[in-house]
Amino acid sequence: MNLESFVLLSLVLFTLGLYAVMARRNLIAILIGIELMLNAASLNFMAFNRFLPVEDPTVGQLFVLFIIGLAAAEVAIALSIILVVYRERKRIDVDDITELKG
Amino acid sequence: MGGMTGLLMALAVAGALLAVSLKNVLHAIFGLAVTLLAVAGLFVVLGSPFVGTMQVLIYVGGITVAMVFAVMLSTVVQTHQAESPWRRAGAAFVAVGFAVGVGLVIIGAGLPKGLAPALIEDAWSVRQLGTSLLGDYNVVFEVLSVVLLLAIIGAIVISRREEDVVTPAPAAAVEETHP
Amino acid sequence: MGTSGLLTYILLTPLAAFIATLVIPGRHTLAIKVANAFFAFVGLVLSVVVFTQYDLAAGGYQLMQDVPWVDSFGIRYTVAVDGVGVVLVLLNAIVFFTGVLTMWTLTLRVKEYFAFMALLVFGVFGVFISLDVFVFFFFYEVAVLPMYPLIAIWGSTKKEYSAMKLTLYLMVGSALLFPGLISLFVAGGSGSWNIEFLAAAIKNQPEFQVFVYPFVYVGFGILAGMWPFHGWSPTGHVAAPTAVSMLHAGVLMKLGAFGILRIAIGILPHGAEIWAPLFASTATVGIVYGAFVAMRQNDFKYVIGFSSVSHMGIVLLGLNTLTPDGTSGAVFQMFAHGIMTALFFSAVGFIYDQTHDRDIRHFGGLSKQVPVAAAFFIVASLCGMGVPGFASFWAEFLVFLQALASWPVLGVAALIGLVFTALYALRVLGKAMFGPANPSWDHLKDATPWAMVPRVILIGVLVLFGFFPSWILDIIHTATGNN
Amino acid sequence: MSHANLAVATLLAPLIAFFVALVFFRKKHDVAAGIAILGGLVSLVGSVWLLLDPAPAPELITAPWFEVGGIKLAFGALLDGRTLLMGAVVGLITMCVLVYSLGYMKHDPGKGRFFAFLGLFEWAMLSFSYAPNLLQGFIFWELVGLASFLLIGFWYEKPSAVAAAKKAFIMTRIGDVGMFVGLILLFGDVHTLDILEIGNIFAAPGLPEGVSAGRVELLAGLLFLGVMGKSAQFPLHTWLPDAMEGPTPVSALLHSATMVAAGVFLFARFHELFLDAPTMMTIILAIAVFTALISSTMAMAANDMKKILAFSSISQLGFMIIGLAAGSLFAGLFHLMTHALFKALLFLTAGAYIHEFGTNDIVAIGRAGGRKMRVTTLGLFAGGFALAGVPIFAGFWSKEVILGALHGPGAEVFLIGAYAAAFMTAYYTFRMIFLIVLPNTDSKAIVEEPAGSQGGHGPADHGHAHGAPKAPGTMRAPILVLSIGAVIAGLPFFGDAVAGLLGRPHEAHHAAITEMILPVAIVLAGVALAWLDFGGKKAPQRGIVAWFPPLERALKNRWYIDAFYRKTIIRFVNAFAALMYGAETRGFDGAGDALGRGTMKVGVSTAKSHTGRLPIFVGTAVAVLAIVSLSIALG
Repeated sequence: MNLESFVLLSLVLFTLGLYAVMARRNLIAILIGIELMLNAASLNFMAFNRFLPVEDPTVGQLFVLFIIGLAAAEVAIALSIILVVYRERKRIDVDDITELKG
Repeated sequence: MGGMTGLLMALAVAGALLAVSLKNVLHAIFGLAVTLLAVAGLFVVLGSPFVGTMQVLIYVGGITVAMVFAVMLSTVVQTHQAESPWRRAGAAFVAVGFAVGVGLVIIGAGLPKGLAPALIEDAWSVRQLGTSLLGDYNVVFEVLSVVLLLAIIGAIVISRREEDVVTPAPAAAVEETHP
Repeated sequence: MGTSGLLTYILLTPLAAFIATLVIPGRHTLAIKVANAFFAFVGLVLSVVVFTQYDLAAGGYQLMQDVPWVDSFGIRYTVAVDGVGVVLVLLNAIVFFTGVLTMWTLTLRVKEYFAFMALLVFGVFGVFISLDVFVFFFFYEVAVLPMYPLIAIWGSTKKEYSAMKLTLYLMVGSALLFPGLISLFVAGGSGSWNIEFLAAAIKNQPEFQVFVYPFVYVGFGILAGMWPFHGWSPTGHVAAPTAVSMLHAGVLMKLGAFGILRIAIGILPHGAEIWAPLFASTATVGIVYGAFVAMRQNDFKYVIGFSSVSHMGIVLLGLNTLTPDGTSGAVFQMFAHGIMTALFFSAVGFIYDQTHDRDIRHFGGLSKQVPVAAAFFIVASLCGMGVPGFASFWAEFLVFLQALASWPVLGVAALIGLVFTALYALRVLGKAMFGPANPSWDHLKDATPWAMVPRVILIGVLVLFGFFPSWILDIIHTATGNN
Repeated sequence: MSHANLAVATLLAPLIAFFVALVFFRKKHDVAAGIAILGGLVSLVGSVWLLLDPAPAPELITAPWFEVGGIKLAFGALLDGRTLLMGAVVGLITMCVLVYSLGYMKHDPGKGRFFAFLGLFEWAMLSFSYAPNLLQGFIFWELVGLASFLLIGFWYEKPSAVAAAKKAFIMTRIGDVGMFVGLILLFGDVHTLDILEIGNIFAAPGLPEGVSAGRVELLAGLLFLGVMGKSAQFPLHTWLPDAMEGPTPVSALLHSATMVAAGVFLFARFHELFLDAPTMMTIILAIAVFTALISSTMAMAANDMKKILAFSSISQLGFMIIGLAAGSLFAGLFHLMTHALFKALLFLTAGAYIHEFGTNDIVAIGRAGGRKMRVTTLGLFAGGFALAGVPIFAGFWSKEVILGALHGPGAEVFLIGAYAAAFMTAYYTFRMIFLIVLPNTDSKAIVEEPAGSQGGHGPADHGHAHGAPKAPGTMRAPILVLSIGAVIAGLPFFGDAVAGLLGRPHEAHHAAITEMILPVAIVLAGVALAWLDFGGKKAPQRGIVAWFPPLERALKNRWYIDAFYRKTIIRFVNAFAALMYGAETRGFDGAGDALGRGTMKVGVSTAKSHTGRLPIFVGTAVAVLAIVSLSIALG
């Protein structure tokens, strides 16, 4: 149990999340990728909090708590957006949503 | 302890692999759930059972369930969407490139070895966490609650069906119904 | 009577007008206009008080107020006026008041219009009284920004284009200016933005002065209609509604010249010396060039627009002589040109409001159809030609007096430009005010006594200082170092 | 009354009259006229009183005005011989014209404005004449130009009048620029603007300290530019004939008697300076002789009475400058005075004819019975004889002094030119007189201008359909007054008085009878030729010029000088303006627009790469991160 292994795990999870965001077409699958990345970040916070001589060890934990809270908010919004997209197009394919093109 | 940690790590990676690779989104969500649980376990291992609990409660209990509901609402048919191999290859290439790059940077920077020396167990207590949360970081906490509130309201506003708006039938069509 | 807060009160009058305009519901247009006129009048009275209270014997900066604002960056709300500031504050107050009266007949989105206008005036007042470079720049931007909506909404003739052009040009100016001002702050030791402090601190850095001077000069110069960056100004004049044209040409362009005087030359005298030959030359080119281009224009406002380029060239030439007399002349010209252009636009606006036409070829014999309104225009033209008896004569006289001493060739070229000034001015008069009347405008109504009020005020000021230039020159001299 | 009070009253009365009449009584014509006449009367009394009661030494009556550019300026009056003479001339002529205008402008819709402008002019002219310093002089010099602009363009609905007003303003302004530069250089050299002081500085023997001979020549040349513009000397003379578009009283007052004499007066004012610049004086002399010659020739072919008088004004102004340039202050100013009297008189008579018959053409006036207007015709005789230089009449004496001043080594060429001009003056003057007084319906004379050429004005409605035509009393009185002046003003008694006033008694040289033979003979020859051509019963009334059609054409076209200016200078200015306009629209402004458009285009094309596809966004961002991190790690 050392810092390297946690950081490596975090990197792997983050990479997998990235891959999902880039590769998947289903919006919910993309959301899954985002969750993976968030977890990778949380893991990093916890690990550094544990392995570095920090003055106040609650900070890392609090950060994770906040990330969890924000993730909840983010998912709520994202899912409602997905529902609207589905209602409009009867699909939830990221390739359909190109309103931002120049 | 080492074995437990290793197992949890392996579980996390395996769950993540499933989550990103399975075609069926429902299955992918289950993969995600595995990862989340494993990460919760790792939190416990890292000395914070409270955060681990929260992870289980909110993530696994709340978020994944919400996702499942969303999938249900948008019909299962839509869960199967095949990506072209080129797309997957490209994404994998970029992601791996990123991982290698960042990994190399991390290695280059170097990480501290071993457990930090002066660990005061008391500082890790839930009590301390609560004091800190409602003391020093009170403002952040309040802001976060506002964010959550807004997110809820926003989600409702966005996903609400516009039922009040009734599209009036074309006048001509109305005319036709009368002989 | 405590006069220490007088400047702040003046600064607050347009702000009060702004707030009052926001508070009054939009449908009570008359109430909005009355409120604006009231506060503008209060500002005018206060400005006259400052003008008369200014202690000539003492000179220097007076009525100083100094309050910290952002202490960590050394930004302080420091306001005071010297002889130049007094004159320009008065100019702004006059133009604001007459501008409000000129727009009495406005009906389109009255509330928003007066709100923006008050905001603009607020910024201008702020610039004229600021002694802190940062606050100066802050007010400068406050004054510049309302121009966009004012032109784009209430303008005419390619208004969106003009508004965009104006904004872009002025932003380019600000983009040059901002790094220049920051570098002044840094070079001054990052302790204070105070103008006098900076001037003392940068005194012994000649290389730095030479390097940064063109940034600051051109940055302000764009707003002053400096050739060859004048393109925004005629187009902006043309598109803007009457009172905005008045403020725009009458006051806003003076901000640029004032910035050059106060900051560019004031803080960087050595840089000014090195660059003066170039900038005096561009100013002279501007004088002649503006006159020639004006000769070919057929739109009243374009003629005035290019005449402004020409007249602001005189201001810049005066500043670039770097002598007390030349500077005094330039400041006087700023004042005289401000009033004169306000009168010009006011007269044109009166005709345009009724005809919706500004092509001089479509008019003729307006002196017969609307004698009073035409008289206003003629007086403004005469003033523009520098006929004695009007304030601008003295201004031009002083500038040329010094220009001939400092830059003889440029001085003679600029003087010859005056012949062409007369040419374009007389061309407009001959085509539109005189000559056979165009019967389609026979129905035009002449100025009512009410409409005459703002114009008569402007003419009165021009003539007053035309006959008694010392009343204003003595004050300017205290700042420019004469006597 | 003290001189100070008198001077103040003289200077300010017309200003007050102008202001009150213009602002309050513009529409109440008779009140405005009354106020203007009252103002003129005060000025007349004041200026004449001052003239008749001169102080032994020049008096300076000033009030501090302000200090500008290191120059302490005082407003006021300098009372010495030159200003007193000029002031009285201005006061007298203005008064005559004011009274005359009562009749002439009786029915004009702009009568109130007209009288107000006359007040403005008188104020400016008097303040210029009495100016104690250069700056005041320059200010009112410009204001005189402004008044001239307003009065020439008085009938502003006539495009030709507007064009003439514009031309006059621009051409005099060209001269003014030179003069302004001269003033400033002069100030730089002698550090004073006080006219008396400057006079004293240059009057002292030798050149002033620190001023080189070349510098004085330059100063003189620059100042003379102003003279050239105002006094219509070649090549800036072309505005004056056009200025006849103004109402005739204006022509009488401004464009013959007083305003155009302002240039000559300026010359006289700085006579000491000019005397220090011998080379420039010779050039000036040449210009003046040339001007007198060409304008006299132009007058020989003109049929428009006002134009003839305008040409003669140019030529007589040339004579004054000849006198001054020949070194005699008295000669120039004496001729200025007599000329003012007889030329104003001639214009007033011309106005009376025009008012009566509605035409400017002398042939038409003659045929319509011009000689039946007895008082007017009497004035024509008095003025014409004086202009031609018939002995005893005013012009004879003053011209004689000028020609006398020209005697000297190297002056022969100029003298011959001056005699030629005098000969032609006699010829064209009597041509005019004969055509009006001795009309011959069988003659070959052609009426060139249609009736009513004084557009917008036309024949006035007369209250006397029966009996001989007759000008109103308000018009006849000034004609009578000036007629007396034209007859007697040149007599040696007056000449001596003027010379004494100017402090140059020795210049009033009384020529011996033998010396007068040549000038008299030349004048008589001119009269005789005119008699042969126009006067006699069998005279062809065509004139000698008509024998040479190309010459006549050239004269009618004023030697093509206007056409030359149109073809060269004006065309050049217009082309240059067009060039600048092109540079603005396509160059500077165009460049700005092009820059804007280019930016927009770049933006539009850049926006196309923005596909709006989320994976691509993320992929791009991550790829960049990857590249950056790799380059950090490996490099």
